[in-house]
Amino acid sequence: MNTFNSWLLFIIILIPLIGAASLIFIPKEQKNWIQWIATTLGFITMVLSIYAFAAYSHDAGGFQFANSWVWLELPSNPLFGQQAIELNLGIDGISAPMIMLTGIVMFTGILASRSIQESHKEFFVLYFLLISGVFGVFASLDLFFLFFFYELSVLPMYLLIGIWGSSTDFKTFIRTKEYGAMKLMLYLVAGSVLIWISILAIFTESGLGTFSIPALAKVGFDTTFQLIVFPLVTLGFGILAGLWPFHTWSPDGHVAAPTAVSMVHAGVLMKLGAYGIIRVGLFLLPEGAEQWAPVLLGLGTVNVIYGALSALGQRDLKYVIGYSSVSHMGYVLMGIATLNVIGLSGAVLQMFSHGIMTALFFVVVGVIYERTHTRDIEVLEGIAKHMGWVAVLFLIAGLTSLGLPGLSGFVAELLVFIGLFQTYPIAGILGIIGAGITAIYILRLVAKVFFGKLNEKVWNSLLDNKFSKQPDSNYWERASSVVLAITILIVGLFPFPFMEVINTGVNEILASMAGSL
Amino acid sequence: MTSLVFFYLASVIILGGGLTVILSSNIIYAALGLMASLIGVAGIFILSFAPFLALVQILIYGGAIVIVIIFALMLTKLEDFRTLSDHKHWPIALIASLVTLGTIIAAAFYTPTNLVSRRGVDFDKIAHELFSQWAIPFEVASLVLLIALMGGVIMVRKTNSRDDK
Amino acid sequence: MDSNNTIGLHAAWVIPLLSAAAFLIIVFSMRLVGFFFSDRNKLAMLAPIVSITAILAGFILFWLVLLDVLNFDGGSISMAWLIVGPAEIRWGIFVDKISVAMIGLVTFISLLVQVYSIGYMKGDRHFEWYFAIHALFATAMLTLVLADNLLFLYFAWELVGLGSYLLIGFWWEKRSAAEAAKKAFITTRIGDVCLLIGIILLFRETGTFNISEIFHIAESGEINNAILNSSVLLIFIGAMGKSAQFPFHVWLPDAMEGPTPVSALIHAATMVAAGVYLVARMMPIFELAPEIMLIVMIIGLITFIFAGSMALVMNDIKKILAYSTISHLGLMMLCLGTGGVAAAIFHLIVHGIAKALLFLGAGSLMHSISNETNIWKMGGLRHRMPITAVTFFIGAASLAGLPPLAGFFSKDELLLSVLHDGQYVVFAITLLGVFLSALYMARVAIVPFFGSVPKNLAQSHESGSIIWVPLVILATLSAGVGFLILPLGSTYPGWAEFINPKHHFEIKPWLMILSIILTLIALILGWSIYVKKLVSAKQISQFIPYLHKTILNKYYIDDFYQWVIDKCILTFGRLVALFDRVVINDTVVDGSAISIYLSALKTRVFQTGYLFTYGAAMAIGASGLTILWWVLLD
Amino acid sequence: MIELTHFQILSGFLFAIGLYGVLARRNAILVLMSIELMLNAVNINLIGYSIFMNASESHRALGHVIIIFVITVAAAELALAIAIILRLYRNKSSINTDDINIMKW
Repeated sequence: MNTFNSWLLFIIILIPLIGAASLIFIPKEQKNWIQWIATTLGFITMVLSIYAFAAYSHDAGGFQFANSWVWLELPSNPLFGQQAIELNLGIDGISAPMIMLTGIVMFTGILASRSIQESHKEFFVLYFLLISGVFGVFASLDLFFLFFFYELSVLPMYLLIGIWGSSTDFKTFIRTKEYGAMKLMLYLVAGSVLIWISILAIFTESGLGTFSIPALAKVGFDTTFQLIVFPLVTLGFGILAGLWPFHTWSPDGHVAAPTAVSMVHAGVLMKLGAYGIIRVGLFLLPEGAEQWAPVLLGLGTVNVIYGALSALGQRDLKYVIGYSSVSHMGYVLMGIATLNVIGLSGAVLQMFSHGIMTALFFVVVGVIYERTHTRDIEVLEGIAKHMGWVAVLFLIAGLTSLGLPGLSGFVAELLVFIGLFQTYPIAGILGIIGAGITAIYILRLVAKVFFGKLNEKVWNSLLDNKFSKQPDSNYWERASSVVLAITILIVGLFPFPFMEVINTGVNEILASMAGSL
Repeated sequence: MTSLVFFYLASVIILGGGLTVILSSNIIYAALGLMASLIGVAGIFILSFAPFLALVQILIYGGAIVIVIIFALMLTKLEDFRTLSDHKHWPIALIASLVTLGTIIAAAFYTPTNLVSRRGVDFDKIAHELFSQWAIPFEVASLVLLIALMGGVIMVRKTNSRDDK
Repeated sequence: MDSNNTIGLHAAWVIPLLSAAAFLIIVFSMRLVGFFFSDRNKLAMLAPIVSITAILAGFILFWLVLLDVLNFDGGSISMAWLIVGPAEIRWGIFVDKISVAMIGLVTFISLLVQVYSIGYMKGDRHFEWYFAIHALFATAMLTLVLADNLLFLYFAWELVGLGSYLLIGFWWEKRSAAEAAKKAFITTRIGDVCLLIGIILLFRETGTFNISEIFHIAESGEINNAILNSSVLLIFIGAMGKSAQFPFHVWLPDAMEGPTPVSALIHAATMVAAGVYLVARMMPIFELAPEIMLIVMIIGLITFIFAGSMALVMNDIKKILAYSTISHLGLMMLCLGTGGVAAAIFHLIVHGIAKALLFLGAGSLMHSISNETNIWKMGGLRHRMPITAVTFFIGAASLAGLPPLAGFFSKDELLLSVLHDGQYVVFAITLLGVFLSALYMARVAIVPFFGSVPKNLAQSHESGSIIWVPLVILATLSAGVGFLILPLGSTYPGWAEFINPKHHFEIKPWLMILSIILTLIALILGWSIYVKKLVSAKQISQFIPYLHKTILNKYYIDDFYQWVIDKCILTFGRLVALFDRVVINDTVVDGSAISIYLSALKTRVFQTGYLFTYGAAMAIGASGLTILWWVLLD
Repeated sequence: MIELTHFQILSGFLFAIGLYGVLARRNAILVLMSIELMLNAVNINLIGYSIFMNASESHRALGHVIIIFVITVAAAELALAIAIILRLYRNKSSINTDDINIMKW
């Protein structure tokens, strides 16, 4: 079992890659084969990722399932001595839930993409590449590979959105899928430039000649250096986390992306950013974090309120959810900026919770869009009559989003708020008000789109003929959304086991911060 | 002293040929000027105790290259060339070439003074160097020639309209 | 869990769990039934049976808890739910006399409403779902009254909100129902936001969510006065939202869009009671903030008069009852503002029973006259529906304060509490409110049941037994429960002392007589206006037409809110969205991309494509670089 | 007495003449010829250094070797260039370099 454990993360990263490689060799026409292979591999990966979380011992703490492979021997030089770039894997209490999140969202995403019409094979190949990259980022303990996997996860997004996405005409403006893909790509690459600069800066400044995060964490960088590099790191990763005012790629990307990609994008990819801020920013540059926290907090607060208000003013379902993601990622940033145990734990749990919740949102909206070919709130009305499952699941996601107790969002936001009140009460109050605005836009949307009298004529004109027999979600989509809904409920009602693990990770980060301050 | 006389003679041939190339409006004269200039360079090689290079120069440049150019002239329409005047921005070209000339002459006077009087390189030595230390580049050069040959053939062969866009 | 717990305490935490289990069973069986049986209707009765069994068991356990509390004074048990660093959040229950009284009220009313609903909701498309939400609602409310810490209370508080949302919006295919549900959730949500801020502020100061620990710390004076005041105020705003106090009252009349039994439940036992209960429960820290107590009192008073006036002019029977509820809730708040916990809780119970009775009665009425709600289109129904009529009269008379019905005692107690506080102006205005409430009760009870029967209602008849049996039970209780105020035997020293041992049962004969006289005047006035038609109601309304119109339009508060939401908040949201798209996205983001594109258009002319340009540039560049190199080298 | 400077100045002039030809002539074949002149200028420079430098014989032999390579590459380049010109002539019926600006913008 020990050998298995030490190879576990490697296997988790490898399986999607194998999936991508093996799908290449399957003829295009064998749609069933492709889907079944994708589903099976996805399921195995999900099980392994859940196992990684469950088997993470919160008593022992630290980096577990750790293993490393030398990738490149650096030439010996007088400055650094003999060193090597290693593929250094391991997870702690913060990355463990993220691994599980990725597993769940990825699998449900595969279930939800059964309805993809064209180029199945290529879609799943790229999707698996993306997933492998995401797992890699969460599991890497090495800045070099963190960046490597980060890029691996970012690049397929362009093709996934550009090819399988959808363009929409919003009367006053048009958003094509190419536009969305290009914007997303440019933003993320801009972010990764900043990240790469700061990674190299850290590498050179440390003088260790290693990219290993645990080794770098012990260095204790110069204060001025930290003050300069921390904003670079935060901005670079923050772009990915939807940091205001660098958030516009996210709603546009969502609108253009196909369902599964939206799910992974909002559910997991945005978390990469927040995770990077914690892992690189807080862990390696604690003093910089300490100094810059108020700024991050301010931006996070803007994110929350601004995102919520923007969501209020949208007409397109996906835009509403896109801006709600911006708003919710604001809570994560705020939680990170508190730099105390409660707030930071809340932020990590919010990452998990939001990932699941927003994935659920996108599954459901994807179903609506596929059936009716519209996402316009003004056009849709009373569709709960024919789409019972969709309505109920959307309501669950919506209630999670507005922080209803018993669902995961409440626990996470509550912890963020408590953490905020310990340090910045005003921001805490604004955060709670943001949750209030969230209630307004979610409930308005639910009341408008799902409730009310259904105009059968309009409905029949909207409904795609393919689905006239069963307008409600099919079994695959149901399975996908029910898995997500159940996860939300479990975390909401019994957060204790999750918090135990998250707490270990957060405590270690804060301890290392306290140690270096 | 005689060598200097010969050097000046060669120089006059070279530069005169060169000027013919760039000034003559008749392209055949230009080709002949080029040939004269190249043969003058061969003379310079002889003055530098490099008879092998001089031979190569006359064979390849004076023979093959100029002949190829004249073939090219004959394959294209000769009438065009006579009417083809110089570029209208030729003063800029003049300035650019004068600036370059100035730079090179200035560089000539900056040359380190650690020089000895003129002496040749042993022919055996060249052969030895070429086939020991420079064997691989030498082979690569043959490959380059081969590829250039094939490329030239592919490029000028008659093509059907499909890839002729 | 602590070990020295009595059996009653363990019984207490089972009560909400029973309903929760019922909820889960119904929800899951709904799909299973549909899956295994093609004919779902045959098994439709499964849902009410499950949920009623659960609530009935809860009601039986209530007696166990009550006995326990009478003998042992209650206690608390808890378990850890979440431990994060220094913060430990526990789930726990706390049983004392107030919570026991509330459990009794909630389980009892829920039980009757659910039984009644079997008859009322028969044949509805989502019959099972209805009972599932009822079970959820009961769970939430029972948890709320039992919670021993503020966070757990907030947890249940929000679930109560969810329950009301689902129940009000039960007929979601009606646009108005969907809107009403949304309105209820959002309005109470505004209060909830404040409540949460208050709770977290208190946590920040005390480091605990536990209510009794907070009391200890607060009483020892360790909390900064300003923070204590603001958090108490915020908690009160939360209570205002749920208890529909002015200016958050707008959702309650709209909540009528739900099925009538739901209104009965929301008005009597669950939703609106939560706010009053919260203030009563948090009374020890309210008392530490006298300014806030004053605010509580003033808000209560405003609500009392203000809603009473609206109840007087509404024509919809359910709306009249709704405003009457708001008015009575205002009275309870007013009483709480004077520190009269016992009186307020007692009135909560009395009012709950009576209001449940009135709503169920109104439901019975509407059920038989094809859902007509305008009281002026009814009349003379006392002969057609005798049981409904009699029970309705009892309920109305109780709320009007006619002795010896329960409302008389509770109102007396409230007035006494206000009088004790020594605010004579407030007392005088309260008396006015009492008069108003008797008057509108007379109106709503008299108009539908007296006079001549309209033609279209000639076929109306008494409802079935499953509907009238709950009415009779409630009517009996409504008549009899008032005697609880009196000391009964040795174990029960009267209500006031039962709730708070420092208080003693007392009676002021002049106050009783005064209130009886007021009530009688109001009833006679009502009788003469609406039955004898001695004074035309129209003439009175013409007396000050603007006032009448204003009141009829609910003082334009609903319109104002609608305007604020539609015009201000939504417009602001749209503006932000527009700002995001036009300024941030189009100008800054796309603008920077476009400016690069445009500058490329300008600079691309350097790429002429002519050999000459490139060659000359190269030559000059190479020379230039060489010269530069020399210059730098020297 | 011949000195290195003579070689350099000769080479410079030839190079400048070649450069002027490349830039100023519009006939592609003349441009090609001018390029040959420039290459020869380089060769003159190389041979000059080879015979005047104070270095070991094997080092000085490098100059000769490079000249051989230059001549080789010049031949290859010429072959390709002539092919390109012929191709152009066939496609565009012109060997005027000003007509060839498809790389523009």
